Amino acid sequence: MIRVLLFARIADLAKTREAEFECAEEGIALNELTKQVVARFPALEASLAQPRLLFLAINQEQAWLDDQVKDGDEVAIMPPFSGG
Amino acid sequence: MIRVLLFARIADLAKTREAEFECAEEGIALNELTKQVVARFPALEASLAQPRLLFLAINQEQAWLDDQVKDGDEVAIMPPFSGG
Amino acid sequence: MTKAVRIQTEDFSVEEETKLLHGGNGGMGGIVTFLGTARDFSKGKDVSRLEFEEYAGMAEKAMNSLRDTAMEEFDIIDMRIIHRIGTIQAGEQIVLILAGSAHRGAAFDACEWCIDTLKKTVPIWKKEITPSGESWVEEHP
Amino acid sequence: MTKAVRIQTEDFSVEEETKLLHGGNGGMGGIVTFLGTARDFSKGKDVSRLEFEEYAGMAEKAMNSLRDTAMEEFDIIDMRIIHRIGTIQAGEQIVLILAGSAHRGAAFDACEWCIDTLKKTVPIWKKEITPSGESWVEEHP
Repeated sequence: MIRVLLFARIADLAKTREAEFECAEEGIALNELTKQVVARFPALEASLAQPRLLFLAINQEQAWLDDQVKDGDEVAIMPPFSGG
Repeated sequence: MIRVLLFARIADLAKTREAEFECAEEGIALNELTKQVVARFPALEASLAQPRLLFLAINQEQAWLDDQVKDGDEVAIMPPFSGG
Repeated sequence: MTKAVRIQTEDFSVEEETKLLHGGNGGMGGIVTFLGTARDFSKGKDVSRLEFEEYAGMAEKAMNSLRDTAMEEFDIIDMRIIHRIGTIQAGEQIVLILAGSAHRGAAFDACEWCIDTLKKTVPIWKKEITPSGESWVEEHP
Repeated sequence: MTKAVRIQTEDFSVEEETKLLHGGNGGMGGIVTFLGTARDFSKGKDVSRLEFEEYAGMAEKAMNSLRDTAMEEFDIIDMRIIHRIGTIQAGEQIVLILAGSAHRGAAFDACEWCIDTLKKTVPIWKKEITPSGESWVEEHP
């Protein structure tokens, strides 16, 4: 199981802040996982089509689309930050 | 009468913070006044010999050695500032 | 409540944080503080309140690493970073960064670098609530 | 006691001055503060206390003109400058400068310019009292 966390505008569009996805034993590229996320939440299609406007993390560390996600990982899909 | 105010190290050397000097009707160049100050307070000779290390003011406005002092003016002879 | 890096819903005291930073450190000659407050107007619209959301865990980790980097890169003695989340009314305090050093230049540089970098690297998001609706702010693509 | 530019013997409150600067000004999004404190060590010597002397009248005038210039030259909404004189023990507060603006860059620039320029242009002098004697500080010829 991979736990996917969504934040701010991305969470609003998906109408959820969290979702779980099956994970093959060999893991899955982050790029593939985001396609599954779009398949489940079509409202995210436009946002996830522009990944350079997103910040991705695996287990709370910044990650990129070609990084590999393993079973049990926590993945975060985040819009640009606006703290401060 | 010209009122001369001395500050910090300059006042310590002169052992006074204030002195009065006679003033001719036509006034006096600040340069001449500082000579009279040295004559009365010889301990200031070395300090006043290096006027670029001093800050001078007439009536609380920055002044230079060739500025003219009038009767009734307040003149300040100040070492480099160290506030803040 | 006295950790040097915190994310919290409650307000903070500038005075208290300043005293905690100074902490009787006799070598500290200058403290530079940045305090961010909620403006009541943004991009032509009245803003009645803000709502801040964080990625719990990662946001605090990012702020801690910000402080670690600042302590290494700048000649400062100590730094504190406090960010509020949740609902913040116009006029209220949002974020506080304090940098203390022997000489003031390093504290100015560290403090400004810290708020600039916080905005780009800490997973916190701001929503503006205006009379005409709500919108997430996304200024740093 | 609430004038924006003051020279005083008594201590000041960072919190109070911050509130006075903000003053419910809804357009102020960032406040940058410089707080100077008395170090207990200077140029290899322990310093037990400082004594500050001013040119009464001219010092406050110079600080007011500093504030006027900063308000003209930088895109800030307000500024406050408070300097203590008299005896200040090691660790105590000496000077406080606050700059408030809509966007933080101007407040950082104005605050740093103000303390740099204050040191050069305001007739205030500092004497350091160490175990081995007293000496006037003259760093800006």
